[in-house]
Amino acid sequence: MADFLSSIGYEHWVIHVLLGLPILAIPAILFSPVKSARYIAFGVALTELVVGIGLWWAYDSSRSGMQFVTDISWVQGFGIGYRVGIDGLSVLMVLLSVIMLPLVVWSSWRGIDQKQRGFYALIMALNTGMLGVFVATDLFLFYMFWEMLLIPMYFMIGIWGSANRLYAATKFVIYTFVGSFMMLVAIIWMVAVVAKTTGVTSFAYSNLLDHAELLRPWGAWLFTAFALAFAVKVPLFPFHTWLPDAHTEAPTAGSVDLAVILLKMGTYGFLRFAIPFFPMFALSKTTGMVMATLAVIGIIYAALVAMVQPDLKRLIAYSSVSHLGFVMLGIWGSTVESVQGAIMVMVSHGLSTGALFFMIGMLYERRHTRKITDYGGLARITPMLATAFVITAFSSIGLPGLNGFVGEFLVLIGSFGRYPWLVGAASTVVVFSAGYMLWSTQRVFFNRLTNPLNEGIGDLNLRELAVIVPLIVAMIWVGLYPAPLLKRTSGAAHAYIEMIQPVLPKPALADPEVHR
Amino acid sequence: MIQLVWLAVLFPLLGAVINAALAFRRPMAKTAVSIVGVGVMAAAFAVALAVFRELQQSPVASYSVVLWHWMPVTDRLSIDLAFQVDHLSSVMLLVITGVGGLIHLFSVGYMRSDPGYARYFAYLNLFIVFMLVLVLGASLPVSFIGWEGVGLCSYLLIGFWYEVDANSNAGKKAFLANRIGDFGVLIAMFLIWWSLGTLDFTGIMMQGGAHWSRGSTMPLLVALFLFLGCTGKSAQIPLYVWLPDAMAGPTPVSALIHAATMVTAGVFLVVRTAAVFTLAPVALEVVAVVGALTAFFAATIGLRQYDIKKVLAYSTVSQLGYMFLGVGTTAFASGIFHLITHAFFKALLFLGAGSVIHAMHHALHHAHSHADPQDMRNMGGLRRAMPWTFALMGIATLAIAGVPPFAGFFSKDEILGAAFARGSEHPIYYVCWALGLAAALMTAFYMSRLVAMTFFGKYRGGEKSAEHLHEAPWVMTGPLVILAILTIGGGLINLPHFAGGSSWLEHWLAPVVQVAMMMVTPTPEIPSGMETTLIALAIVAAVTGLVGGYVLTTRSSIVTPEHAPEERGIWSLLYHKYYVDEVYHRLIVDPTMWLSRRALWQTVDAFLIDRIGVGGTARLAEGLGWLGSRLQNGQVAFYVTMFAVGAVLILRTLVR
Amino acid sequence: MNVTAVVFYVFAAWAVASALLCITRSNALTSALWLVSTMFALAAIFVILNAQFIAAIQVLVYAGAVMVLFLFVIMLLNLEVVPHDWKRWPVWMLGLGLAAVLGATLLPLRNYTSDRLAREISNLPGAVNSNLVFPREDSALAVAQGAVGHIAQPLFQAYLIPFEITSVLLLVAVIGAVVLAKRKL
Amino acid sequence: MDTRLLLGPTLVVSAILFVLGVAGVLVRRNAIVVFMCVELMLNAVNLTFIAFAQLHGVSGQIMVFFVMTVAAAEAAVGLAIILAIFRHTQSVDLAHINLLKG
Repeated sequence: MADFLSSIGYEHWVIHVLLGLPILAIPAILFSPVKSARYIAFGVALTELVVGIGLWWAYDSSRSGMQFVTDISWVQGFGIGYRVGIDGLSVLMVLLSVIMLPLVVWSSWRGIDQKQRGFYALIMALNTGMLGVFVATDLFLFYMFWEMLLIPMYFMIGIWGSANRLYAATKFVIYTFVGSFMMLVAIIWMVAVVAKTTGVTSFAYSNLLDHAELLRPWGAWLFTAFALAFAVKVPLFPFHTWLPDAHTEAPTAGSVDLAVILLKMGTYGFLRFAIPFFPMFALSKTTGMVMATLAVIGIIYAALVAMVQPDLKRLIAYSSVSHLGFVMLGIWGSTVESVQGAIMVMVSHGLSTGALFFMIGMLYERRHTRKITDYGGLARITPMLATAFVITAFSSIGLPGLNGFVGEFLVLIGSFGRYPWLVGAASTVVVFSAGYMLWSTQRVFFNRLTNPLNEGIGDLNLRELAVIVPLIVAMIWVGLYPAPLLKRTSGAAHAYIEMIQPVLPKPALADPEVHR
Repeated sequence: MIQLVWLAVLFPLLGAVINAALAFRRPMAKTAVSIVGVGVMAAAFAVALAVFRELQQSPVASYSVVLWHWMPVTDRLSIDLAFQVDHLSSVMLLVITGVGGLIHLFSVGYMRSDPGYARYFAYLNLFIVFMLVLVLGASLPVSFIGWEGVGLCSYLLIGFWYEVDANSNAGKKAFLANRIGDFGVLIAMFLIWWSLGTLDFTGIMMQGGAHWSRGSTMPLLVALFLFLGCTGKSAQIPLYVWLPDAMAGPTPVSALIHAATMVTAGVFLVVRTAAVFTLAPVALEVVAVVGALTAFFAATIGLRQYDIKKVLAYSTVSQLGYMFLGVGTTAFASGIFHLITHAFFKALLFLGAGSVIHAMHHALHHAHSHADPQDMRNMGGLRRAMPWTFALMGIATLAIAGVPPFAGFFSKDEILGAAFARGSEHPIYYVCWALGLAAALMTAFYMSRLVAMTFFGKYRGGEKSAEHLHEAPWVMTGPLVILAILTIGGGLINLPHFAGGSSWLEHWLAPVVQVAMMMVTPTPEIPSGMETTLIALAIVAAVTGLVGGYVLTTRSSIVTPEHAPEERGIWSLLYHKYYVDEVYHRLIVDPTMWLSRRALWQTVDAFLIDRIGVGGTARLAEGLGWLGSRLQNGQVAFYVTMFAVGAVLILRTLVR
Repeated sequence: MNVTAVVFYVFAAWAVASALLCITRSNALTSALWLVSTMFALAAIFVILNAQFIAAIQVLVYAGAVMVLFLFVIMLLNLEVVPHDWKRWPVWMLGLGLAAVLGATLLPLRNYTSDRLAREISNLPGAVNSNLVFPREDSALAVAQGAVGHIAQPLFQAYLIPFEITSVLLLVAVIGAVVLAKRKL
Repeated sequence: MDTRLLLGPTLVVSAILFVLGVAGVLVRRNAIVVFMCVELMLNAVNLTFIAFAQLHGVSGQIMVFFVMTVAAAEAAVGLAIILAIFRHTQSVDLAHINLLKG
């Protein structure tokens, strides 16, 4: 398959198509009649999928460096260039967002009835922004895409959201922006320092990485600037309060994009920018302990709080905070297993939480409420939805054999060496996550149907099944056969660990020596 | 054939998928569902038999069948989805597919009138898949798939009639208790991998001996965490509370999951990782003590229960205690032996109870009475209406009480003997032996009480329902008969030498626990004189229990639950199962709920971070704005003064 | 102490005294008149500092025209005399305090002499001949042009543009005053 | 006597006059008196100009010339404003004129 693709010239132009197509689609959608907006959006989404899915085979997992690289200078004066590339860390996230796009467009087929053109145009902009963040290897381009995402997300939550959507939208934007404006300062500072000493002013990732040594004296505050921006996005424990509001108020498409891709930009940022640039400070004993402890607090705290949420979407939002806590723990576990585990949790969280939000969206389209108490006993009248929800619920709490377990297991076993007590504490979440998930599933599906309004709910129609079934198949496939995914990320993970190895303080437990 | 062992897993999986599809498409196609359901089990049993036969002839003790590379992460952590076929797993394979198959057959009759028939069989087949994966797993993570998978299926099956809140709550409670146990297994896995570098059972066996010195902390930690997992799954002292509530599920489910297969997973895991336990003698003692305590404690509660399934549930918890006692005294073979015999007679008892409940439900339904078909106080004198069920349950009662010719006697006696023998090394084992003996006495007592209340005396369920009582159909009593035969013949598997047997099972399982036994002193021989007295003592306990139970129950007046007197004193304590559930609820569940609602959500999240953090900065900005506006107050004089202050300041700085 | 210095000090004392009285009188009219007297004293000082034309202008324009305008307006509004027209004591105290501070900063100027000033300008460490830095006017030329010519010549050559701008300024001021003061156009 | 020696004392006098002007502006409530104090400050400045005109040549005096024109214009417009306000509020007291505020 790989050679077939290279035979038809499947190289770096793919990224330009993936980024450019949605942008071109925006005017097309805006100026088309309302009825056809959806179809154009879906058409573009499908082409994105077809073009993007080729990456799965075309990406050569044996090489660990950047692939599909393009480097066109854009603003000579400041060394800003349109530099894009994909490597082990970002290939899975690009594929996930490419797969999610058609599902997102299809899931809001019925849900969105007013101002459709605006909605689909925003989805296109959102998609470019998402892809841009993962493929950009130029820090300026990265920051541009990073901020570009806020606008469509703000309008999506602000216009198509539910009750107090404006509060949630503004909170989302301000929270993220306050976090990330320091990052811009840090980026410029870095480029200036490097330019001063080496004479080369360039925002290229490779250039800054090679000269990371020069940034050591300012390592502390530069890392904190990056870390703050990414921590808000992850969301790490104290900065997470925007997520439940944003999720509750966002329309289905917004929630899914937010959960599946936007949250991963924070963790991706840590792996790609924050730690490699300032390894001395980032991986010092104290910073490591602080970040790992915050991650574990986030895991347990969010799981506990999720147990008492009356609103279904808020519950899933808090569960996302808990899952992302795993990713952070994995990153700071700093072993190849924990980093690969972190990437696996990013992917599998995308699948399971994405599916959960789709289903909640479908319920919302039928009953226009997210309160758990309004539902009850749906299993009898919507068996397919109930089965899908139960499977996704169990994948989300990490049942072995489904996708959740692979990532969480690798994160925990990988980080156990460095933080045995924290991993011990984090593993207790296994009980709490089962608690909140089963408790909510039972209250929505598995009890007596008392509310007459629920009688009329129809089961999943064909369109909705087409959105959910591929995700469930993916969950079972990733759960039982994650080898291809692991193969693709292993190159980048090994390179990442070799890069930070010299700086790593000694872990708590000695490394296990190899024997089968 | 051994290389095709995965067929045994594939057939039930196919069965589950087909039945699930039928459940969605044509839930009423009952015959198709039962053919698929039971047929798949028969096929799996055939594969198990073939594998067992081939393993008997083959010189090699254990095979590893690798299906695919599950998690090839790095060279030091590369987990394959591999099955390990050795003497232990082949025996378990036979038990699971055999007893499971019989229970599937029984369910065809029992669940016939249930609308969720196809869904039920889909869950049941899925359960068998996960149980087989658990037993066949070659490494801890693969077994862990089965371990949590059976937890999932027990959740689904207990909460099968989800319309009733109590059932789904029981399901959730079962899953959460298991999850607490799974937490233990997870931590054990991490400890093993970080200290030994491997997660395969054979690897653990080999590296364990090499890396860990006997009695050091690491094997003790690993063993204790593993045992935490076992208590969760096999319902031992701290985490047994879910099993009695799990009776909310259909009776065949109770028979399959909560008697024969799932609950024995804990014992299986201990035997599978025997090397770890033998390296930590303290852990062995903990296992033995917890086992003995659970046996005694559960038996006491069983004395005063009126729901037939609750009695059997506490009896299961008690018998599991026996198995852990056996394993705790490094008599692994006798532990497994008791597991097998218990699977037979407990499945028989549960299915018998199922027939009784089925008949009672049928009768009460016709009489439109709302009496509880499971409450023994509504039964009585059923031996005339259901002679076959009475006879078969009688055999099972004799077996469980430990009356000689039946299987129960041999397995229970071996465990008590091992405990007594081990006593000479460490006095704690004498205590365990005493608890075990007392539990044996009580087991005999409550079983004969159960039989007396159900089958003897006069029928208390009201005249109208009396004539509708009739024997269960053949499809239900058939499996009972087979199980009865197994109960009678079960003892032959491991007939001890004093009874002329060759204790075949002990030799059969020797290679599995060979490495473990090397690290521990062999159980000291008890003089033959003492041995006979022990056996006599056990028989006496069994007989007195049986007779006492029968006499006391038939003599005391049994009244239907509506006007039954309030339980008083010690009996109420037993009836309310020492209020353990209420204590757990108040000590653990309520505080966590309070913590997560009041402390975490409302205070930390909503108040501290949102109100103070986010809201606070907003108010700060607003305040600064207000301060600024105060400067424009319209007073010209104020402006001039400010102007002058500015000018003077500038001047001073310049001039100086 | 020669005669000019004595005369200078007399006029200086007169100017300061009348200025002090000007700001302390509660009646606007009296303070206006005291201001006029200050201006006359200043005109005298201008003459001493041989700026005769400016002294004339001062008397003619400043004292004559502007102060008359003030008196005219005061009369027009016939304000009644407000007893102790001063603000409440905190602001009053603040004002005086500020004035005191300002005075303190300006006082060290008194030991300013021309050669110290010259040194500062040419910031040479050693003593500098102040004449060198400030060229002495050849008084002959000044006498030849006469007091007015002496000013007129640079006024209409070097400072022509500012001169024209001030004329525009005056025009604007006139129009403004008319527009503001007139009841309705 | 060479009047340039008088530079020091003239500066002192102008400083005193200037300070009195500032004090007057800050302390008095009557708009017109404040205006007069401003005029006084301007005169003090003129004095300084004249004092330095002796050293730097006649441009000092020309500056005084311009200061006077500006003072005249300012006085005219200022008084016109006071007149307009007076017509409106019947009082010249600065405290009462506070419409223009944030």
